[in-house]
Formats: sequence, structure tokens, C-alpha cells
Amino acid sequence: MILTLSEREMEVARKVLQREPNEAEWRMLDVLWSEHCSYKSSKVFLRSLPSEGPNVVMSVEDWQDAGAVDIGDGLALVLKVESHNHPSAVDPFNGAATGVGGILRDIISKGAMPIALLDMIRVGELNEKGKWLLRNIIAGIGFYGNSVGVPVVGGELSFDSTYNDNPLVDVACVGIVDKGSIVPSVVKEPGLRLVLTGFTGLDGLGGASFASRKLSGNDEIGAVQIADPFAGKIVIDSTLEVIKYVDAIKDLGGGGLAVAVTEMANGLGAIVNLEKVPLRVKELLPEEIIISETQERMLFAVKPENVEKVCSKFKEFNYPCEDIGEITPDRRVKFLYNGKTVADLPSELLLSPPLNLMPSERAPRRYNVPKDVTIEEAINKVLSHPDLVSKEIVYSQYDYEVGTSTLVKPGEADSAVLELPNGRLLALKADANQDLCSEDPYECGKSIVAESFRNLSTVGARGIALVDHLQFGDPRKPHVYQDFIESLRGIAEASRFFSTPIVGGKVSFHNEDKDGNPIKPTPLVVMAGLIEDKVVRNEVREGTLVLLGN
Amino acid sequence: MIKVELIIINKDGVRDPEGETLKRYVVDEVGKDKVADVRVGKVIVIKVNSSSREEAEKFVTRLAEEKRLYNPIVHKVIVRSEKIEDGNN
Amino acid sequence: MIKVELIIINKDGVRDPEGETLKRYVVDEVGKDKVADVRVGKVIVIKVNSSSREEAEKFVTRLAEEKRLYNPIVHKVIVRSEKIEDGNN
Amino acid sequence: MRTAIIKFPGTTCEMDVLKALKLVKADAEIVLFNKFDPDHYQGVVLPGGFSFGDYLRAGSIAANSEAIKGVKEMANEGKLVLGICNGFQILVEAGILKGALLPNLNLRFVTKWVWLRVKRKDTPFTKESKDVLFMPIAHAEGRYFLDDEESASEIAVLQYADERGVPTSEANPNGSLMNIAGITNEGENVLGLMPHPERASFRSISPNGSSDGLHILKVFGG
Ligand SMILES: Nc1ncnc2c1ncn2[C@@H]1O[C@H](COP(=O)(O)OP(=O)(O)O)[C@@H](O)[C@H]1O
Repeated sequence: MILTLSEREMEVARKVLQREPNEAEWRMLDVLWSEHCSYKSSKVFLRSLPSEGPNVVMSVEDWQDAGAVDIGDGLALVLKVESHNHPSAVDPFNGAATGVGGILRDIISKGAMPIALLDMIRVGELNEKGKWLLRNIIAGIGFYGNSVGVPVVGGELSFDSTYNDNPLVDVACVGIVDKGSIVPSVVKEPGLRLVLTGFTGLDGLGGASFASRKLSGNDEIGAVQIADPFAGKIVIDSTLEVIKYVDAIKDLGGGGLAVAVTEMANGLGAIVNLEKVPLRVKELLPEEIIISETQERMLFAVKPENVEKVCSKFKEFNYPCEDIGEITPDRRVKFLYNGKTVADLPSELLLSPPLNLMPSERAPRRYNVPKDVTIEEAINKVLSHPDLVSKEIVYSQYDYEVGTSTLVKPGEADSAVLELPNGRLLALKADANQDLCSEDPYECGKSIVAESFRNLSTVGARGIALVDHLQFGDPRKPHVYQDFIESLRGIAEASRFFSTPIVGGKVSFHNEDKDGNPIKPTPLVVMAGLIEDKVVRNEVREGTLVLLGN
Repeated sequence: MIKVELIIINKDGVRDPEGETLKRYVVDEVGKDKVADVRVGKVIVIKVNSSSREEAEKFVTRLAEEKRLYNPIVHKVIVRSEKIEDGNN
Repeated sequence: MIKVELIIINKDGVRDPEGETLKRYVVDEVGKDKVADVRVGKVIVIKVNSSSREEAEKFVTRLAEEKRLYNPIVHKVIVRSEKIEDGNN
Repeated sequence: MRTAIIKFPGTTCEMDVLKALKLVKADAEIVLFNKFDPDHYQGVVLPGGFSFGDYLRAGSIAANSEAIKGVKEMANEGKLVLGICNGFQILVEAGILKGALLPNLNLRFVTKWVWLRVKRKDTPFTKESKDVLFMPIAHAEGRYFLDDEESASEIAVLQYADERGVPTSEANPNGSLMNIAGITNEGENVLGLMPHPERASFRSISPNGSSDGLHILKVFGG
């Protein structure tokens, strides 16, 4: 058994339990206490983000699967960004595609209808491997987004050798929901049934925290998740049909059932009968069912009388749906298999890993300005950089017209504009800047927020909210941790300045090349704005040159 | 001339949603108990100017690796070959 | 159990852009004379509960026709089979 | 006209089609594939998307469904049948329309606004249409093929063209035979096309402010 828990963390667990956890329990603790699920090294700082505002409906401190802001007429906009970097490095097609699937499920978990996606791609040099990565990442994003009918309306494409071994694939999604019908991720009362849809399989066994292992003689299966947008589409359509019958929704992501059940119970208890979980392959062990990360699954908390109504919507499409357990008052999360206890841990312990404040140390500033460059060289260098070529080859592979509401399309302006169901116009933009961030993460944090705000203004929109995604190397390295803290400080300061509350975000550490060097710090923000008057369309005619600023 | 067939298909433990869907919605309609499993993959047929099957197979295998025609983490490959008369088949 | 392989590939007169692209690649790499032709198609591997290869092949051929697993205007199909132990590959 | 918009698992454009059909005052509704009764309707639309994941070949699994048998019946009875994008692929896979739709020559999914020459105006769908229409395509398998050019030319209703309506090879986005973007059947009551008329029905989202898709969809009005 390979665990990522530290000695100190294991001691804490033993002390609280007054016994040695069994293998299944260690694995549960391992995923729930992983950085990915628990934010143990970042939570303190995320709490300092300006997350409040008159329009904010659901924000960082609510710790839900996505943030939400009021956009008038009783509607809320739900917003979320996430990366799928490591899976995309191994299998760019499926890695990128499952990233899209994951972010969509976050949005539908709130009961919101997904209306647009953005994709931000960062790859290294365009050698044989770089081209293979890029080609497959784009194809994977298109495969999933197109198949489920959610338009990809914008994004970024950037090249830097810092991403040679560790490409960054970020996807953001926005959705629309009636403000009063937002579905929580957590339950408030015992007695609710736990309903699971989708098959559980071998795939994605071990994604969140332990390395691949041999299974039935096959190698490395665990690392790979195959995208199935067809199943994803059934999950989206059916989930949106049943939201009126459910009390809480969690999608199954990192850490599988272990994490979804524990987080949904949110301090209450739960009993799950693992033999009821629909399986794709017969030979799965109970301990494996608990942590399998198979895609296209959702967990619902449902009043007993509504279980049938929920499941019938899935079964209509031949999609599995079972009542697997219940929320209990006893504050313990229990997994049973045919009545036998497989794991039994206090909710409180699972939800509160020892926080992790690590040493941080400011790196020497890395200003790296080449001297003696002629203006001609500089212009040639900039204009021939692959970041500045037309991105049509990317966005033309995405169905950005589906939904018949994409007003300003990819390639037409610095932000995308969508028509909302209430007639209002929504602008979206994502920005990051790895070069600036590697020189001065604090200034860079401010700068990327300001840049998104400016980009929105070019179509006539004012930013109303943002989500951030913080991508760094190993936080145990003091310079990396310090970069993280400083860029966050910069982002927070700029969001306060522009009154654009941060309603959600995500942290991705351990982005490194194969020699263990961290990537350039790459925080990224996605901002949403509303157009108050009409869309501004920039039109440059022959003979005009427009420069702003000093 | 050697005709080399390269079959690229997901490894046994790796899911194949295409095969699953085909089984569930098409094949099972004809006879549910008749078929145990359906898998879908890609086939590449290359006619190589060579007189040795072994050499031709090696050539195609190397090509598939170098040009990343498959992803060794997800796929397995099966290589077969046969000698053919020029231009035939 | 019989493992039946159904290979679906474009007829000779129908363009096969994937094969063409691949061929261009190869030609770039190793020279024009090495490779005469490249074609890319699909393979469906079906495990049929049957003890006769002939019967299994017939079943798959009928399935392919009735359920239009291929489009006779553009595709040709090749059916092959082999006997396997239950559960094995 | 009482019109069904059939939704298969994986269909993505049913809401957009409904929204556009409302503009032409059609009496349209979305029907799930396993609840479709052809006798209830005078017209049917198969919208775009990825029915059954488009596994195997685009449209091939849906083409095997009971619902498509019903569509075939309607086609035979002379009722109006429109297949858009994936709907066109399904009609072809089901043999209701002739030919095949193969992967685009450049092997990529492509989204793009294109000009279309209306080659035949003797179908109910194109009766009073303009000569040149502006609509978006979004597909990976749209290269029309038929092994008989003469008959392809006869059934062709729409061709990819330049702005003036000339079907040049530059205007061909996917390598279709004779730039074919849409075809009809012998009875002219079935139309299949790769471009999306429903996405070209709202002036605000059309790059040039047109709503040419309504020229096709209006047949379901009234
Ligand atoms: N990965 C991508 N996916 C979708 N659209 C993209 C992607 N990358 C770039 N685009 C779109 O291409 C257009 C031009 O991009 P870019 O040159 O990066 O603009 P900017 O400099 O304003 O960020 C924008 O509309 C952008 O949204």
C-alpha cells in the first residue's frame, strides 16, 4: 500500500482513533487528506480572498463545488475552473476530455445548466512530443465539449519550455440556475437516502493519491481514465431533470465514493452498502469500490419517497442508478459489504486533516531582461512567437455555436459574449502570464486580474466575479510556497480594487518537469462580466492605429 | 511485397465506451446471450516493399512508436503480416 | 468461445484521408520506395458464444449486414475468427 | 404543422431547433426517441448532436432504432422529414437518403460559417428560398460521397459555395463530392443537410445579421 500521508499525519490519525486504521481506512484518510481534496496547504490563504459582494450567492467560504453570483431576474451564474494536468501529460486525449467532463459535473452538481466552456492550454516546445500533446489535448476537449453540446467559447494557447513534461490543461465552465433552486453539495438532516448513478470500474483507481499498481495482471490501468461523453451527456440531461427531487448532489471526482460521501454528510454520518454499487467489472474489491475514481457518476441525497423518481430518469436511458445507503445521525462514515464493516471512521477526523503550514522563502527576483536588443530584433521575436499566431486551428475544432447564444465568437474579440436566457449579455475571459509570474508573482497576480478586467471592457462588459486556479510546483519547496502566497496576495488585492469577488477556485501543486524542477508559477483567473449597454465591437479599418495608455 | 496489419485497441483492463455502447444498443438487440464482449479498435494496413516479413513488421512497429500512432499506456498493438504479390489485394 | 474480428475499411475507389496522411508522413521519413500503400480502418472484435468458427463468422456477418456495421457504398469488410478459451484474450 | 423533434441519447441541438421553429410558428415539440409515434405528426426534424455518442460512425446506431423506422414510414407517406447535421448522418445511415457521410478530408472537426448555393428550389424546403444562404457548419464527418456522380448531382439541393453562390473548391470545407451540403430523396419530402439552419435563425448571433436558416425551417410553419 503506497500512501502519501506524512508520518505526522499518520500519528494524528492513530491518536484520534486510539487504534491502527485498517487498509481501507488508511486509503480513505489518504484521499480525504490529500492536497487535492483537503487544501491542507492552501486553505488558510484562500480564506483571505475577497469573496464577498452584494451579488455573491455562493462563494469560497461556502466551500461548495462551484461559486455563484446573482445576475438578475432570479437567475444565478455558476462558475468554476479546474485543471487536468497530470492525466493530460500521460494520455492527452482522454486526460483533457475527462477534465471537461469533470468541470461540467461540478456545474450540474449545483443544479445549473452548463452554457459555456473555456479551455486554457499550455504546452512546451513544439517538437514531436509537443505536437502530439497539443493535437490530442485539443481533440480531447472538442470530443467531450462537442459531444455534450456545451460550446467552447474561448480560451488560451501558450507555449513555454517550462511545460515540456507537464502541460497545463485548464477548463472553466459557467452555468445558469434559478437562484432559489441551487442544489447544495451537503446535507442538513439524517434519514436521506444515498443514490448513486453510473457504473464503478477499475479505471481511475488511485488517481488522487496512490501510484498505479498491478491489477489482475494488467499494468498501469489505474492511471488511465477513458472519456465517455455519451454517458456524460446522459448524466447531464438526467441530473438536470431530477434536481427538484434531490436534497444534495456531489459529483464523484478525486477520491471517489470515500470523498463524495464524507463531504456530502458534512459532519453527519453515512452508511454505504458497497454490494449495491453497480459495477462494470465483477472482480472489484470493496476497498477498491470505495476509492475508484470512475468518471460519469453522481451521488444524490434523496428523501426516501423520491428515490424511484430520481432513478427512473436515468434508467430511461439504460443508465444504472441505485440506492446505496443513507445519511445517519451518528457522525461516522461507514462502508459495509454484505453487512460486514469495511471501514468505519469519524466524519470529523476525515474532514479535518492537520493543516499544513510550510516554510516559505522569497526567491531572488528573477528579472531576466536581455540587454542590447535592437527594436527590430524585439519586434521580430515577439511577432514570431507561437503564442501570437491565429488560434483558429484550435477553436474551429470546437462547436462554439451550439446553444444558439454565442454572440461574440472566438477570434472576434478579446472576450467571448453570450446571450443569457434573461436577455442579458455575459462576457467571459481567462488570463494567465507565466513569464511575469516567474519574475514577480505578486505583481503578476495583480496583473492577470487587471488584464481580464480590461479584456472584458473591450466588449463593453464590467467584471462581476472571478474564479482562480493556482498552479505551482511542489509546495514543500520554500520558494514555490512563497510564490504561491505572493501571487494569491496579488490576485486578492486586484479583485478588491476592481470589486470583482472571487467566488471559487482550485489549487494544483506538484507541477514539475521530470528532473523535479517546478513549472513557472502559473496562476490563472477566469472572469465573468455583464454588458450593461450594448456589445462593443472593435473594428479596425485600414489606416487606423489605436494606442491606449502612456 | 509484405502487407502488414497493425491493430490498435485498448488494453484489456482499459474501458472501451465505443465497444460497450455498440454491445448495449446494437449487438444485444440481436442476441444478448450470444455475445460476451465487443471491442472496437483501429486497423492500419501498410504495404511495405520488402521481402522479409520480419523486417516489414519491425519497420511498421517502429513507425507506430515513433509517430505515436498509439499510446502505450492505453493501447495494445497486434502486428500481423503476410506476403503478397505486387499490387494484389 | 470464438473471437471474431470484423475489419471495416474503405473500398479501393474511396479516398482514405487518414491513410493518405500517414503515407505522407512515412514517405517523408523513409523514402518513397519503402511503402506502397497505407489504409486505415476500424476493427470490431466480437467474442461469440459458439463452438463453431463457421457459425460465429456467419453470425457476425449477418449482424454486420442487418445492423449496418458498415456502409456497403464505401466500405469492404473482412471477417476472421479464432477459437479461444473462455475469458482469455 | 405538427412537428416532432426527435431526441436520442446524445442529441444536442433539440432546444435550438425548437427555439427556431417557434419563430416560424410551427407546432413543434421535443420527443424522446423511445416515445415517438409517427402517426401523431405531419413533420419530423432530426436535430444535430452525437446520437449514441456517434460511436462506430456518426448516426449509425440511431439509424438502427425503432424511432427511425417510424421516420421511414413518414418519409414513405410523403410527410416532411428534415435531418440536420447528425440528423442527416442518421438519414443516410438508415438508407432514407442515398450515399454516405465520411470523415472530413482534413480529419478534423470544423466549425465555420459557410455560404450555400441553393441548387434546387423544387423541394418544399427550398421553394421560395434565396439563391445563396449563410449558415454555420460544425461537424467531423460531413464529406458527402456517392458512387454515382450523375445521381448525386440530381439529388443535390445545397452546395458549399463562395459568397456569390459559385461552388468553388476553396469553398468546400470537408471534401464533399461536388461541394454537396444537402440532398433530397426522390419524393423531395426529405431533406438532409450538414449546415445548421436553426443556428442561422437569429440575427443577433449571425456574423452578418442574417437569418437565412428560416428560409429552410419556414416549411414547418403555419
Ligand atoms: N484554447 C483555446 N480554445 C478556444 N479559443 C481559444 C483558445 N485559444 C485562443 N482562443 C481564442 O482565440 C482568440 C484569440 O486568442 P489570443 O490571440 O490568445 O487572444 P488574447 O491575446 O486576447 O488572449 C480569442 O477569441 C480566444 O478566446
